[in-house]
Amino acid sequence: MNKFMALAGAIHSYVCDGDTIAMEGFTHLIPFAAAHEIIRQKKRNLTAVRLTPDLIYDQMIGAGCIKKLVFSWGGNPGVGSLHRFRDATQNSWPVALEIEEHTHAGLTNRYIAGASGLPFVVMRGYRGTDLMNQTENVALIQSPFADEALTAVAALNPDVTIIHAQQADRLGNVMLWGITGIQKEAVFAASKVIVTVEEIVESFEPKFNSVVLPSVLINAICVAPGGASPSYAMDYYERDNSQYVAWQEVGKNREDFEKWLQREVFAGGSPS
Amino acid sequence: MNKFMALAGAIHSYVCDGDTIAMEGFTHLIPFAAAHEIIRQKKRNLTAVRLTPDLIYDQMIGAGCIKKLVFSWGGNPGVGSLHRFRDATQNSWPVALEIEEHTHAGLTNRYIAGASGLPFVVMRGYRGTDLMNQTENVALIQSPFADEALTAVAALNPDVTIIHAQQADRLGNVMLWGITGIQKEAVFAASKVIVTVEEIVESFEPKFNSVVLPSVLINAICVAPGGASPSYAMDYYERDNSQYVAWQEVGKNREDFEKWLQREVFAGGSPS
Amino acid sequence: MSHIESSTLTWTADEMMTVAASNSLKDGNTCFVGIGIPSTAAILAKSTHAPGLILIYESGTFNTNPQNLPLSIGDGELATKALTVVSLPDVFNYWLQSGRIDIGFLGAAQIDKFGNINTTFIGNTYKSPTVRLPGAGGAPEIAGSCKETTIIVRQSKRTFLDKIDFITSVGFGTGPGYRERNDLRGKGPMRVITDLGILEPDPVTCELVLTHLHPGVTVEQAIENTGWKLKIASPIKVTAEPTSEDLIKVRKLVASSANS
Amino acid sequence: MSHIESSTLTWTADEMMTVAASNSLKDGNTCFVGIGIPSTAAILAKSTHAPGLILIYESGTFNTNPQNLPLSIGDGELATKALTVVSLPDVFNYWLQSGRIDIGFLGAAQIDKFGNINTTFIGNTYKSPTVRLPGAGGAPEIAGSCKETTIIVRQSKRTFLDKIDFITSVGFGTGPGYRERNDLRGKGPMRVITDLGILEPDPVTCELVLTHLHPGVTVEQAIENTGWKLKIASPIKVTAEPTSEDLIKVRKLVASSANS
Repeated sequence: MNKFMALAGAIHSYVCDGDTIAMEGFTHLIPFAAAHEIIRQKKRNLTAVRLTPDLIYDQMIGAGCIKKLVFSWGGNPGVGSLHRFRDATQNSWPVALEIEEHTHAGLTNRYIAGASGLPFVVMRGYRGTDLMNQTENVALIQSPFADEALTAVAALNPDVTIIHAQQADRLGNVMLWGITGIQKEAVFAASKVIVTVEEIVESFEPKFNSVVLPSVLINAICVAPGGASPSYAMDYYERDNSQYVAWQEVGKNREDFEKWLQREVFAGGSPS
Repeated sequence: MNKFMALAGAIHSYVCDGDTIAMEGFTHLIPFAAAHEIIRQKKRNLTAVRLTPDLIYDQMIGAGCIKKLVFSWGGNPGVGSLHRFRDATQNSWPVALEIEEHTHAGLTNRYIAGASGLPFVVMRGYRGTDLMNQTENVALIQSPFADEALTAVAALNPDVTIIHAQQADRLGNVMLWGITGIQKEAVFAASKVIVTVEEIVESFEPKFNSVVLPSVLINAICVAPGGASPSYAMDYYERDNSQYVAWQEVGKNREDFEKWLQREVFAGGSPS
Repeated sequence: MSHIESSTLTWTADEMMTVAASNSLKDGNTCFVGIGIPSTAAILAKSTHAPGLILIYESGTFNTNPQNLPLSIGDGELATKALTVVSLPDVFNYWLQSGRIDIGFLGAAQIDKFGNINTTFIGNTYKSPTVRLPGAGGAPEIAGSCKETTIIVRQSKRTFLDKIDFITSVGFGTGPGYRERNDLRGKGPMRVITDLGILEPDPVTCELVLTHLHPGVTVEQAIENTGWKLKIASPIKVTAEPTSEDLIKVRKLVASSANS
Repeated sequence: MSHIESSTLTWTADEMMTVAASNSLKDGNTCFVGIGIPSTAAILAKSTHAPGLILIYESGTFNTNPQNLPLSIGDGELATKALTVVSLPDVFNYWLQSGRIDIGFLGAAQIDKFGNINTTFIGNTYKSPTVRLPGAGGAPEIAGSCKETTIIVRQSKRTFLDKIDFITSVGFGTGPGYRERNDLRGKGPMRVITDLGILEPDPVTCELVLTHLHPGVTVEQAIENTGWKLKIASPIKVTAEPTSEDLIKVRKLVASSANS
């Protein structure tokens, strides 16, 4: 079966209203192009998982796609606040936003459990904080070997994981490199996987810190050059910090955001 | 502090009688040169951990260095038996050998727990087999989230981990590539780390499937060209399968083994 | 590998087992491969009816395509011919434990009628064995987590026992429900390929039943070489003969092994 | 970053905090760095008294050596200037949880006298906050697992509270024994660097005590800007003034940030 398809077709085929989706990429390779297609297709009631909601989920929250956010740090990195996220949590605009809050280490381990086919894994964390009382997915567990307790975190298994990578080969294998964050685990944890890529290559070249994802893990591959902008794709383009700074103003009030949404997303503009 | 030293000095400084040591390298990059130095220095009462004892531990067992073996598969890969291992378990020659047997997945997860600073991790495995009754380091654990049980395996934290890598840079960072097995976890799990390398390079080049180990993890780096023979070092030399086949005869009886030991190890011969 | 010649066959028992194992592999399967007959069978299948077969070895070599028969699971060619090489944590946790491997091959020193396997020791007690065997390796989790397994073992009263000395890897344990009770999520051994024929588990009792005889082998031979009261399927099928293409390729592969 | 000018200082409060943070870093330390003042301080230390300082960012960039001040923890330069980049499982499980990081930096929206930190929300209830803050990120495990932490926060009655609205990251909890009871293996916050001075925990009670005043700052100013009855060390020390070398480097770095 041919996994190469247009992004619109991939989102249409594999993302359903009400799905739990994970769109990962830790400051690098954030799949903005896919997010904008989800907004254009008006997907609704999504449970959206991401360590750092970043601009990508702030935009999807403002567009009304997300019912529940599972996250660990909801700021505009190095700049300030995510105003659409705040408006939704504080004022339920455009819709009420349910949140489930974790730590980076906690979500990381929840993805590891999902990737490993386990219902949970153990870690050290959450204990002594007020975070522990705000989620059903973290619990103490006693060691069977000694009189001590660890923290168990429940597996995350998204219906769909979407990532952006630098390259795919013609057989549908994918390679990403540089900061690869939690993408490998998010892919292994998912039922369905969509990957947008900068380009298709004849063969992969060795890179430092590279991850090769075999095609058997992937349902759809969509060529989307610039698909990670305004985040970046190492060796392709740099992070557009000015857009992150500008987002403070764009996202601050509803009218400016709506204008941005019409102009940059619905008018089919390039990812902004 | 200068981490570059001669192999003899590194073994003398960091390996003590009675230590728990892990010498990893899964069919590739097996640290034979270091093992032969341990034999020459007549280290005793070691608890030796390795997924596949292979020829390296068969030689150390026959030489009387090992009191207890923690392992998961004790054969001569693709060839047959490890006769020194069998002679020690069946006839206590040259000394009684205590064994603790696991599965590859079980030992892998025990190293992961050690590397993660956890007393144990959870997995699926051992249940329904007779292996579970033969070790204190595997136990059932109930999920705090649902009525189900998983298998908990206790952490492995060697006093010393010894691996062989292709390259070190002048700052004492190490890079290995190809089949890297469980080396990264074995290094993170250990109190002290010795690395033998094929060569020292000015800077690392990108390689597929590479692991870079920062110098902060490493106590001693010893240049030992050919130090993984008769296993292999990808891009340096091939596996000498003929020596694995020949080992069937060399290891079969005590006299031939003793002759081999004198000739190839104590006479200071190259790793055989 | 030693070759047992049989006057009634124009191929060896190893060759028959290899071809039968190869025929059990489907194109597109992800296959956890061991050394010896499983490697030969998987490489044969990939070069004939299953070009899309994905081979993964314990060493982490993923989707590898060796042209020679490897002596060890870590032979250099397995790494150089692989799409990627992954760490052991990835092999055992992300690929195997997660249920992503379709089929795995297992061998046995002893096997019982429920397909339970002993590769640990022969004798009365674990602490002082008559013969110490290599042990578990990856087999217990392959037996547990692969969607299904194929066991390849020569049939004899020394190997096919009513009670084995140690359960290293679980087939169906004591029968129906045992796998579920012990969190073994794969289907278990769907076939046991021997030098005499093929045994398959009864869907109700889970007991291994002789369903195929290799050409020229009799039911009596199978019964004589089984340590329990062997059940025979009726009608019993005869295994397809190896094609000459298969035999040529198998012999070329075996000749290519450093161990041949 | 906004700059508060003070007529009595020839440097800004941010600059004073940056230099004080830099001076708390030792050569050879492994340092978990965040964005803003921690990055400036760590880069400054590496370029002055601690050339062997190892910087690791949450993004997995290990032993990186940026020449410009990053806007985000994932800026390209952090990856290109790193010895290696590791996955998040490696960052949080193998490096941080295992206790291999010597020192971590933390910020705070609210802090109490035991160095507990709130970065989650301001208001009465978690479900309907007055102000929703970014949340936990890596802070709770940094606070728990780094061998020690340094908190950098401006001092005011809005921030230094007797009771904070939510405990996102633990300092000393309710006092002695709390960290041990909750499996927090690091020593906790060994210093809180503010725009007015430095607070350090009392070794017996764990309560934060004002031990240093920055040049030109009075005890009264510190007390006025603290929401609990602030304990003062006697004798109280005065923080060393930033050197002109420090100030030149800090200003160059801040000017290099896309966010300046």
